[in-house]
Amino acid sequence: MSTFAVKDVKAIVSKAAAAMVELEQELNAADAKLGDGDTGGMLARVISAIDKAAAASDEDVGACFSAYAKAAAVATGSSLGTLFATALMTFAKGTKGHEAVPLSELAPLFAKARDAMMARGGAALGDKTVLDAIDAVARALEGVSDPLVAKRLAVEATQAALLEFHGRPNKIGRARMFADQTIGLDDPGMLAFAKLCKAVA
Amino acid sequence: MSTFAVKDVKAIVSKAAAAMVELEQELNAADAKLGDGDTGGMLARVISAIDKAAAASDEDVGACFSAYAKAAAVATGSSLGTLFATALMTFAKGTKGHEAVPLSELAPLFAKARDAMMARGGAALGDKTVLDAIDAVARALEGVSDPLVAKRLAVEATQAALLEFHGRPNKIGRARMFADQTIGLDDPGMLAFAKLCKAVA
Amino acid sequence: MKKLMNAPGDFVDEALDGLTMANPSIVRDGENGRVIRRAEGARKGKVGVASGGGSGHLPLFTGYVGQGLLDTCSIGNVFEGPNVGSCMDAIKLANGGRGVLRLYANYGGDRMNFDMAGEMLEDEIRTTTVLGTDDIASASPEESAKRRGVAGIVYAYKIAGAKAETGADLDEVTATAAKAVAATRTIGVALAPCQLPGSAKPTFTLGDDDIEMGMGIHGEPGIWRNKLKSADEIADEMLDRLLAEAPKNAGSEVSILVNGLGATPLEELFILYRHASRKLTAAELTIVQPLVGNFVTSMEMAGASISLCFLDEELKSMLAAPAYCPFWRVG
Amino acid sequence: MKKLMNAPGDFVDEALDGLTMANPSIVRDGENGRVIRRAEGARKGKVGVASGGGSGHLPLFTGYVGQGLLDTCSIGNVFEGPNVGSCMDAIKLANGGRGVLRLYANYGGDRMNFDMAGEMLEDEIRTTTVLGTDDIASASPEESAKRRGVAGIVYAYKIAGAKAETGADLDEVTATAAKAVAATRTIGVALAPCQLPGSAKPTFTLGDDDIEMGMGIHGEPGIWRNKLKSADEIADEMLDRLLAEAPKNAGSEVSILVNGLGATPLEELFILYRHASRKLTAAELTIVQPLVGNFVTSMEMAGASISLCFLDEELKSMLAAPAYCPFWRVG
Ligand SMILES: Nc1ncnc2c1ncn2[C@@H]1O[C@H](COP(=O)(O)OP(=O)(O)O)[C@@H](O)[C@H]1O
Ligand SMILES: Nc1ncnc2c1ncn2[C@@H]1O[C@H](COP(=O)(O)OP(=O)(O)O)[C@@H](O)[C@H]1O
Ligand SMILES: [Mg+2]
Ligand SMILES: [Mg+2]
Ligand SMILES: [Mg+2]
Ligand SMILES: [Mg+2]
Repeated sequence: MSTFAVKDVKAIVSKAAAAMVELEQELNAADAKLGDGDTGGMLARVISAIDKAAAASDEDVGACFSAYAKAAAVATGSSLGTLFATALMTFAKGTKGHEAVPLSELAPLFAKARDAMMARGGAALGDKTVLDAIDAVARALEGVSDPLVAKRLAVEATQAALLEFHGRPNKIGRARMFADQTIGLDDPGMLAFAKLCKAVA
Repeated sequence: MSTFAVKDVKAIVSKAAAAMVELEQELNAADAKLGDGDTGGMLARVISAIDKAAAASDEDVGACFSAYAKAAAVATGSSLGTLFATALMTFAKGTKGHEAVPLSELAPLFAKARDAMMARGGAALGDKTVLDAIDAVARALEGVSDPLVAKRLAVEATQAALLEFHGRPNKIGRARMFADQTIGLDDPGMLAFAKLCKAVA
Repeated sequence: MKKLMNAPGDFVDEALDGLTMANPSIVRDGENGRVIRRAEGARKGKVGVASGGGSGHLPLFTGYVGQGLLDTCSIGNVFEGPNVGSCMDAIKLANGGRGVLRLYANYGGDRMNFDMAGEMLEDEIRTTTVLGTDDIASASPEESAKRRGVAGIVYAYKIAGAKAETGADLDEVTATAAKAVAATRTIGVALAPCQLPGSAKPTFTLGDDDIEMGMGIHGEPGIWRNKLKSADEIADEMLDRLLAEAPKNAGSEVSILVNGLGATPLEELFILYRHASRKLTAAELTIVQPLVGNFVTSMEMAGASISLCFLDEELKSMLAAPAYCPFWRVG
Repeated sequence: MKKLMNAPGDFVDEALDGLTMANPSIVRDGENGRVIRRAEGARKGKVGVASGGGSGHLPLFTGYVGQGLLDTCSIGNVFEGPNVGSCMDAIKLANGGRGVLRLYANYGGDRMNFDMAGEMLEDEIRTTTVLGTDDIASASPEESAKRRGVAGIVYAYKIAGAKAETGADLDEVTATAAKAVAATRTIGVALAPCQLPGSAKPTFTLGDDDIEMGMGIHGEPGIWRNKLKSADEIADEMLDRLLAEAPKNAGSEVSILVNGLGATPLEELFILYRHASRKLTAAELTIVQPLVGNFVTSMEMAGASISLCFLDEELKSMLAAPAYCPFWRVG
């Protein structure tokens, strides 16, 4: 059975941090169409802070996620950043004390993160936020335990979510106010998640 | 012997006011190269105020100039505008009580205006200001009493002054600070006077 | 857009350093230095008023810490809410033993972080929440609780701060703050965008002659985008929209805040005020304590907002009570 | 550039209307309404302090009329001196029977009109003149009398105004005002131009990444034009230039004014202040009453200026004396 350990998590974070250099202005631009244009800058800063955070232990995946959650929470108070920290905290709780986490746990971890983010942010599925992309990944990974398959499915799921919501309006946060003008635009949070999935896959 | 009366002064002011519509932005642009870019806007406002000022009398050229001087002084406190008002006041004093002023008086009137402006503003001839153009006209009109000749000579004199000072630096006011960078630029006050001479000729 | 700054990542901390170095009445505090509090600390026996918000809006948010105003303010990065740790610090540092009102503008990140902070401290400190929701362009009257908070929050700060100084208890301060928010309406108009430190582009683009009515202070979309009109026409539309949403129980006294978003000259704000005040008088409203200036900005964004705060006797006296902060002084 | 205005020709008068409508402590007066004076009028037995200048610089010039500051201020059109009639009115309305100090910034039009006004009134009112000449970029130290007046004039206003309130006579007030000017140095840096109401173009053009060191508040040329540098480097250069010109007799106490030209966010001014204040401390100077904000603007021009006022005991106490005007309050 395939598992992941602290070193895998770290490798993925480093890849994501590297990817943000390219993605930063693109995501800012996507956010600028709906509001304040800071998604990219914020995520670049947050992921770089996570990347630099020393994991409490090299053995406990949960402790690693917990250190990441704290680093993220210190680095920002933005909506998306705070939800990201919330998700990392959920991952930390779900992997606490484990040196190797079965890949099959990813689906329930994403599902729990999604639920925690919904509770914190008050958005529902279908509102066209990062949640819908996370939900898609949670569902796509159900029962999957092969790392390559998991990566491929996560990329496909997020791309499909982008496509599915492209023609629908944003229903929460700043973007809500643009109403039907958001039809045809990607949600910046969802786009960020999809781009990062692709980058780390 | 040729003379001029209130109606001639009025006609010239109306022509000048009409000309300012075209000249305004051009003079602003010339001034913007040396400072605050307001020569055109200011002159347009001042000449239009003069044009609208009712002359105290239709018979007394001096009274007409006096009304114009007051209108100019109310309309602005800028360097050039204040000097213009000073010149009009000098014309008013020099023509007070006269229904018809001999054209041959123009040269001494311009000379007196030039001197009053120098006293008020503290600039010297050669500083590359409106004074140098006025001085050129005062000298060109010496002994002239034919209206057409006077107009032609005034235009020629101001154009010659522009040309003469084109290659020299501004030595007073805002423009002074540009020092040698003003070489190759027209002084906005001089340019304004030259353009207005042409417009009313 | 050119910025007088060093590394973009240092923008906020350096600005906070300068702010507190120049103004000894306030100091930086909190684990990450992202709380501004009164130099003398929380006053025992007074209800605390804690706020917080993103950077880039000075004098808002941190600038309103002072006597008769806020006790503390947590501050996030530019246009980002304050993080949860700073919110916790702001609450703790505002606590004088009688509880703390969390009074801040209605934005997602700010709400999440103040909520978490309150939850984490709920065994230690009693807190209440009042959200600034004055921007009428950001949601319909039916959904007024979803409206974002903009310049009108200054009224809530002033009134809640004054109420707390009277020795009122937490519920009373909370009720008065809520009343101030309920009595306040704002609408903005944007002429030109700002640019985030480190960002390659402005937060939005607007045609050379275009303005956007109702735009938010982070460039959130407004009601219409079209050619610039005269100041009087703009003031007319803004006031018409505000007056159409006057609270049901509104009396005849109103305070007005004509606020500059950053790059709009004071001269232009006074031109707006001139017409707006005449219009209010024509509508048989009496203007009390008018405010004109840059109270809530978005860095170098150009434009203005107009806020009306409909006053009853209590709000009026709280608005007039003495107050002092680096950017505003009353009485 | 978009302006919130009506007809360009009404810009100044409408702004003055709004200014006085929002601030009952000052009123419009004078034949053409181009004088702002204290609402209560000239105080008998006090030396009057009259100033004047062009519009477009709020809070300067008219905004500094008030207790412990100016008695009156004549105001011209945008970037034009006040006309002679307004200057006469300003002098007359400032007169409390002990003479009037004409205290204004050194620009051609202003000088001509205040000179004429003084000449016309010389049989009625004794007047003296002190010119603001603080801008070190505008002429060499040898020609310091030719320097233009910029943000540092605020120090002269404050100090002369306070001196007049002490009951000092005209010569004393004049001497103290002259001492304040002699003790003050300013340098500005421009990032982006402004545009005159009704003009089709900005007052100057500056490349996308360029700044101009030493530029004047009407776009007068500076010392160099080149790529934007970091805030700390800019503050370093500005202070180096100012300190190199410190008065010979300068003591160790200095007030600093970090002034925004209009469109520069307060955050950036505080970033400048942070570094500037450290540098002054490192130079073993003690900062007294620092000022950071928009005190002297050029409408929507972007940039900042730094002024230093080297204090002796008299200047220090006059700077600290109570003062009140719509935009500034001390004590
Ligand atoms: N309440 C919410 N629930 C879920 N996702 C949200 C919520 N608010 C914002 N988001 C996500 O965050 C993204 C915006 O992130 P960002 O620009 O960093 O935050 P901010 O709106 O504070 O500037 C949105 O595109 C959306 O996907
Ligand atoms: N002291 C002076 N003596 C003579 N002419 C002057 C003086 N100062 C300015 N001028 C003239 O005025 C012109 C500038 O006019 P204007 O732009 O209207 O005034 P300001 O400099 O007040 O903006 C200059 O080009 C110059 O010809
Ligand atoms: Mg955003
Ligand atoms: Mg000019
Ligand atoms: Mg944001
Ligand atoms: Mg001018």
